[in-house]
Amino acid sequence: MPGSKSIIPFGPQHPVFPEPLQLRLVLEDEKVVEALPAIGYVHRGIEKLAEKKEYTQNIFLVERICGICSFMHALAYCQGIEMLMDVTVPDRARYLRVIWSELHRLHSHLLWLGLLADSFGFESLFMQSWRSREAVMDIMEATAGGRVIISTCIIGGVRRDISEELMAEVLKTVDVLERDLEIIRPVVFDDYSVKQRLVGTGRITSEQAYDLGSVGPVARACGIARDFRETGYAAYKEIKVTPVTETGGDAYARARVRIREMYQSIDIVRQAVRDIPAGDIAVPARGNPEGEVISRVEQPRGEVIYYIKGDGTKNLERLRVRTPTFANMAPLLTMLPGCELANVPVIVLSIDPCISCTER
Amino acid sequence: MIMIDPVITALLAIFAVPFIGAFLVGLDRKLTARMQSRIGPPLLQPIYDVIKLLHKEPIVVNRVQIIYAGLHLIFMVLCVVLLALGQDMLMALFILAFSTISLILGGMSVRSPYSRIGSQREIMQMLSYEPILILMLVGIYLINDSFMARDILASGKPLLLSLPLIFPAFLMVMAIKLQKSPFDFSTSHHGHQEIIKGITLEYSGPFLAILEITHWYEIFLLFFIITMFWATSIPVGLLIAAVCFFCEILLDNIMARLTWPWMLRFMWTVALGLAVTNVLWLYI
Amino acid sequence: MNCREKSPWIVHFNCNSCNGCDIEFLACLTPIYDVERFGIVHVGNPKHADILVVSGAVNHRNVRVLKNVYEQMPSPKAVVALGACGATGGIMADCYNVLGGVNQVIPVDVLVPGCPPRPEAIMDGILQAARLLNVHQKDRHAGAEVRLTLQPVSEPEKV
Amino acid sequence: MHLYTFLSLLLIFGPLIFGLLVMLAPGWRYKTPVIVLSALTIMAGGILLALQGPFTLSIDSGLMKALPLIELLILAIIIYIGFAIKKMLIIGLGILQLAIGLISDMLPHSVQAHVPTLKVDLLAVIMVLIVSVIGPLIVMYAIGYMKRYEVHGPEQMRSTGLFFFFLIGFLGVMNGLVMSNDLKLLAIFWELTTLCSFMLIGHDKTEDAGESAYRALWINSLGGAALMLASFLSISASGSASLDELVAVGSLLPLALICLAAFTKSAQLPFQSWLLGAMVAPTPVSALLHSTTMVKAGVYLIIRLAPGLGGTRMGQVVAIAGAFTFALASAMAISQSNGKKVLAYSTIANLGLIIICAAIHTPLAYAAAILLTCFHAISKAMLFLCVGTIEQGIGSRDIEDMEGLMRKMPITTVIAIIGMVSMMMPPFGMLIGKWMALEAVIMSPLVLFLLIMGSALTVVFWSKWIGRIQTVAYHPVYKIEDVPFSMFATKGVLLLGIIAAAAVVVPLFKRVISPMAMAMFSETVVTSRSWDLMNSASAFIEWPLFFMLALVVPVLFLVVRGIKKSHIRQPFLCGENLEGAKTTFEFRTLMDKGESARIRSYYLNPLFGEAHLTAWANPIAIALIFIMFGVISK
Amino acid sequence: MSLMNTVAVSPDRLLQEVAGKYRQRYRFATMTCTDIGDGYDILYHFDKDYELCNLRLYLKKGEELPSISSIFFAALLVENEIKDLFSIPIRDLVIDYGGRFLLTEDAPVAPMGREGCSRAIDIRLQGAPEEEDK
Amino acid sequence: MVSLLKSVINNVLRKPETRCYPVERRAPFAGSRGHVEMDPSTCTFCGVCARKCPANALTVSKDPRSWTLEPYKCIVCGYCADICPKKSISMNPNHGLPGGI
Ligand code: SF4
Ligand code: SF4
Ligand code: SF4
Ligand code: SF4
Ligand code: SF4
Ligand code: SF4
Ligand code: SF4
Ligand code: SF4
Repeated sequence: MPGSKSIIPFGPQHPVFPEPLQLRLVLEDEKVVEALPAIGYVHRGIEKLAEKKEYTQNIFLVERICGICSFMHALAYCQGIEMLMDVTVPDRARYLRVIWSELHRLHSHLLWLGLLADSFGFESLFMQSWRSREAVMDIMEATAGGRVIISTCIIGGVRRDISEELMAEVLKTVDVLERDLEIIRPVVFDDYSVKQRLVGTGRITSEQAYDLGSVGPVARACGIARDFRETGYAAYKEIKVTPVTETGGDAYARARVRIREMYQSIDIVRQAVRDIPAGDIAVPARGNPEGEVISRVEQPRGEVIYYIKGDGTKNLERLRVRTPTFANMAPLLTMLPGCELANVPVIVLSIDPCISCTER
Repeated sequence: MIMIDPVITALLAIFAVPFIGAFLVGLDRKLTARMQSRIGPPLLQPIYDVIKLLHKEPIVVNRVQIIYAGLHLIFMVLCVVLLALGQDMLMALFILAFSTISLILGGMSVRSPYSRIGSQREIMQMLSYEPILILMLVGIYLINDSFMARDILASGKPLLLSLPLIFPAFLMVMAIKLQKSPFDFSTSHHGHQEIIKGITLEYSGPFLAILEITHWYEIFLLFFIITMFWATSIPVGLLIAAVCFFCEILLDNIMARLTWPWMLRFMWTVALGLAVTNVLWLYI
Repeated sequence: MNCREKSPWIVHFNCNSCNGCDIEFLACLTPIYDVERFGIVHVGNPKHADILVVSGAVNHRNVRVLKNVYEQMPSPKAVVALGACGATGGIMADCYNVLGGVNQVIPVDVLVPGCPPRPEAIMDGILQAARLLNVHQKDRHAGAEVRLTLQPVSEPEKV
Repeated sequence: MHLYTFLSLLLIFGPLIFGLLVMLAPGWRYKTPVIVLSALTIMAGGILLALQGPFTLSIDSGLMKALPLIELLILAIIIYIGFAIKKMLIIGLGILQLAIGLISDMLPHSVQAHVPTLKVDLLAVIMVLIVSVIGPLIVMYAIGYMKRYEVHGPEQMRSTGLFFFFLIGFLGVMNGLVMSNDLKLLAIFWELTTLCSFMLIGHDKTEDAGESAYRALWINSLGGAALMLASFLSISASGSASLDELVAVGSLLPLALICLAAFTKSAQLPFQSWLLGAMVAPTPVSALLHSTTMVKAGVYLIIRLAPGLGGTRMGQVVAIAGAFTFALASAMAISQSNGKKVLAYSTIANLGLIIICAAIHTPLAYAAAILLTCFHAISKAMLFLCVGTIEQGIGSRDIEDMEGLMRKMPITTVIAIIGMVSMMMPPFGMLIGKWMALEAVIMSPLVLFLLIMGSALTVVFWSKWIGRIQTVAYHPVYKIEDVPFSMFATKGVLLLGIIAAAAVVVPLFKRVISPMAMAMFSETVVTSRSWDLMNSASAFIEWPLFFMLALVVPVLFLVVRGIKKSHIRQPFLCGENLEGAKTTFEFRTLMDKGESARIRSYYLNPLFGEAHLTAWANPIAIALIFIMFGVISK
Repeated sequence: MSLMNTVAVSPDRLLQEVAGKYRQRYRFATMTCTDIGDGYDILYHFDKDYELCNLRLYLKKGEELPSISSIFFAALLVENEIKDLFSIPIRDLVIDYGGRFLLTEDAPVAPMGREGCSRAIDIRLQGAPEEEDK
Repeated sequence: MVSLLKSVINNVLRKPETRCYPVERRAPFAGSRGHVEMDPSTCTFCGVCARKCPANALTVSKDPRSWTLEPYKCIVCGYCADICPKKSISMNPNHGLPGGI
């Protein structure tokens, strides 16, 4: 019978979603019985554009697949091209890449926490985490010249070095951050109201998470110890990373994973700053890429997969990006049915979605 | 207040109260900002906002919603005037409820999903606080033998001493009415949420201004009721009200918004439990 | 007293942005920048807003959303386009699904350069738009709606 | 013959005769004028009687001798019905009543010359007014309704003549019921109402209707048996069959039995199921049962007996039972999407409220009970008539289907909204009644608590419903409704009645109800506080303020007029409004398809679901009835 | 340089192979489709313990591709995407967006194909004063 | 339970963190990429920058000698500054100013 269920559009222009995405929700009272996404609001066609631009220009393009973990996009791309062209990156550059990667992870996780807090109306927590994030943004601008899209990674190394004094600043920043995290951590871990909203929300089993191909914190919150940094790209060869895992499989576990990862990132930055060798920051790369390769990098949201196919010209034949949110979309679709309307944004944000890279 | 000519009191209530309310709202925003380590808007920001809204294009989804916005305001003014005149509080509360019902109906009169969800949630909010308000009045009645506001002001002993449990319950009601965390379900006055601006979503321009002005009256009303808990000495009453107001803002800033089923459970157990216990104690 | 300038409420629409501009816009709300000092509130819905802040370029699917959001705002209203994408499409201008800057669809008042612009730049842009609200009072209050049509163009020129 | 003798005979037997005439009149051409004439006659009779004022009437004992025979006849019919529908329960109850009746007839009657058979006091006058003014309106409404019903309904429903006979006859029976002071007579009318309602509920002859009619019959027969037993006990104890005597003596067992009977008739928990089932009947029947007849008989009886209950512990239990019904029925109404069922639950709840007031029995409560009875009758009658019209207009009584009704049937919708508003908002009488009730019960905590919860719940379902039907789309095109004149006019009269009632509530209170209460309590010592309350309640200082409200509303309308077409914009659908959609609530979604956004009202089934609430509420209600009997022995 | 662990597979063997991967506890990572002129080079990437394993399928233009979304639910998104961007008919998708997943009705058709997009749309702004307002 | 209480109270007591932007401007970080500047005295109008600019924001022509930047197209990546053989292009650390149309 018509009218027996409620149907509403959730998005695309919706203030809890920073990015346009429509969920077509079917509700019973306020219980979601069906949720289907309609996307395409940020599809640009970057993969095609990348075939038209020179492979060196593409660095700036892939950084703009997503502004949040732009550096890691550039990193994955450059690593792929380097593999194709057999370039060995100098050690100092590898360490610098790690430092910027981890700073990106820190800013991304803080940003996510703020958005999550916003989704359950915790304005102060949003303010607190974004305020702490500014420290990262500042150090990013100081070291790289840009706040969000830093454009420091190039083929064969990095564009900029971090001086001794700035290294000290970096350490200072992570110290400040660690202190701030001590304010934030108990709020997420123990606060009654936050736990009320997160515990049990959007729960999936470890089995489901595995089968549906989830990556990053979504997988790790289900106890799947997968973190591509373990395989040792860049300087992760020297700086060992153990995946942070939780077993709850719900929004709370995902939040815990990310908070704990921030501590881990702080640690990695410290190690990298301590161990960074002196030397060149880039080697020149000559010629054009040829052949096909897959390059993978662990982004804040999980593992990104770059497939690069070059035909020996300046232009690539194919560039394909599988971003982490793309992989986490299927798990998200299984989390939504059965939840309360009020938890829809919480669940969506608990996977830390990035639509712009999902659609490219 | 009761001594003055009722007409003057009524006029005062109609014209001075919104400014007090606006000031409180401004203070609220300022304090909230400070709690988040921000500077925040100027104290008179609410007034700027409303003047701006009044000058905007009056767009609506349908004409009916305007009537409800008007009723919302008028009932609220009526309620404030009644209280200011020291009239029957039970009647005043009924009228307050109609003000809210007008808002609910206004939200439902447009076929906009978010506005409707907001209305339904507002109904749930009413359902959870209305019994407590009435129980509060019952408590007052049992003490003063009267529902008249003026009798409370005239009575010798502070209400707070006889209604120690109803007072916290009322503060919870106040948090709902002020749309503060952990409540704030129907309008999302603070921050964003799943239903955007809920019940007020489809009001814009001057009509949104009407709702905002009504909110000013409402804030004053709540302040007034708290003050009544220590009506024997107005300064003490005001101090208590100020402290409560501050605590509400503090609470808003240290808690996430929960969900309305939680609210219904909480209000019908904890708050109602407090109120009922207190009232029963008065019977004995 | 100029209340319009003192209380610009914002609705933000992310058109095609890479999130860079978005997060810098959101950063404006946070304690360090705190645009609420200027009475700016991020209301999140067009019916309450005075200024529409758009980040990113326009694509085929979000063009209609952008248009609807704009039309649902009460006059006077102003539009700020953030970043290279919002102004011209920036680096994305040649993508097949990108139609170009926001001003292809709705009248834009302020362009903020950068990719992404810094929060300070965004603040400059929004404040400038707030000042423009008074100017627009006459121009757009009259109900001269902007109507858009999509016209197929024969020659395929985009990548 | 005095005028009032004539009037009372007219009001009691007239309807039966008129009903017969209608039944015999062939075809609508003849039926319609007969119905209208008889309705107007009854109405005139009722008003004249009211103007005559209170009186008593003794019928000579010779005539009274015939009573047992009539009673026998009625019971025989019931038993026959029991055989006809093969229900042992009915037969059993019938035989039980028969037995009690026969035994009580054996008892030696003391001479009761001074006891009037019919006693028309102010209360009865008010009841007669309700029955014979609102009742005929419903009957007239039924003309239009049944004309359509015949056309659209299945074959077996076409016994319209019989239908009108019972419909009109019901009014006479009800008039008799409220006037009679003799317990035997009362019992006869009581059985007759049961019988009438059985026939009317079963009118459709569908399986559903049969089932519901049967349920109504057995539950009410149970009440009938209780009433018989009460009258037997009363007669055997005091030797008098007068209702006055029963109250004056105040022996509790008969009173309790009569309360039980009233509970069944007024569909209080746990007897609510028959009234809900009765919704299958054509809507005029529901309107009649709910507003003027049948269920009102129950509360009338309790109000009548109130002096006997007042101050007793049993009275408190009755009040609690009423309050329990009030709260629970209100809660159950929330989970209903069937409009008629919501109305039914609301009726049950309001009857509970009246019972509370009657059982508390303070002057204020008494006044509240009477006020509530009046206002409820008018508002409910009108609401049912509206739902009937809506049902015929849109083919559904589901509230969710009433979306956009404002466009399809604007006039009915507005009337219905006013009706619903009159159930809960000022300046209408229901609210004032409720307010007085609240003040009245303030000394009984449990009742008070249930009353508060119930009131809060009431608001929920009314506002949901109003919210649903009042929605107007963007640039609506209103249709002119096609509603028969009779259906339209009767609603109009009732609407005027509601507004008039609201306007005259103060004089009505001061002139009629207040004196009644005063007369009722003249012998008892009245504590000063109650009278203070009466004064404060009757003073209504707030009226000037409502006057102000009345001034402001036109201003609002002016504002509304000022809105130009260009100011009307589409609703917010997250920006995905479908361009050029005929309706404004369509949005684009998957695959660029359009779909209309819709939000059902919340029915909160997990919380207020009928089934599971009933599952624990009925046992509690039964327990309360046991307690009611239990406290007598203490 | 070419990809490691790559096995060629024919369209009719595809589902069997993929089901085999599922049994071996491989996870679906993604698919890559490249237009190589006369047909499509489609890669299925599976992952287990950081090791990728790829299936390479050559699909002639105009042929239909069976969906693997009934085996790996996660594949439905990328399959819908490929359906959009290359206009490859894919059968038996568990949720089929019918070519309107990323692209809308006015968008170019098969933009990732060799020929580029086959249709382009320009958008014009017309500031028309208030006229028919239905 | 209410873990943010302490920091919220602290915030009230301390000076707000806000930088009063238009009034109080922080000096940009050295080496920050604010906007593009070109020194016409050294430029040879070779056009390398225009060819390499990923956003096609530059147009250079030898005859007549012109060098044009579309500021609203420029993604401030600084690639042109890196690649210019004459080092005529530099990145000014101050951000570009918003403008109308
Ligand atoms: S997940 Fe994608 S869009 Fe999101 S931050 Fe990472 S790369 Fe960017
Ligand atoms: S809820 Fe009221 S007091 Fe609080 S910010 Fe909003 S308007 Fe102000
Ligand atoms: S005209 Fe402008 S300055 Fe004056 S009150 Fe209105 S908005 Fe404010
Ligand atoms: S202008 Fe730059 S930062 Fe902004 S959306 Fe476009 S690419 Fe992203
Ligand atoms: S300095 Fe300027 S911006 Fe800062 S608080 Fe004062 S007025 Fe506001
Ligand atoms: S590359 Fe340098 S020298 Fe050549 S045109 Fe550009 S700015 Fe001038
Ligand atoms: S900074 Fe980048 S985008 Fe801007 S002109 Fe230079 S190369 Fe082009
Ligand atoms: S501010 Fe703008 S115009 Fe000026 S040099 Fe920089 S980019 Fe060019």
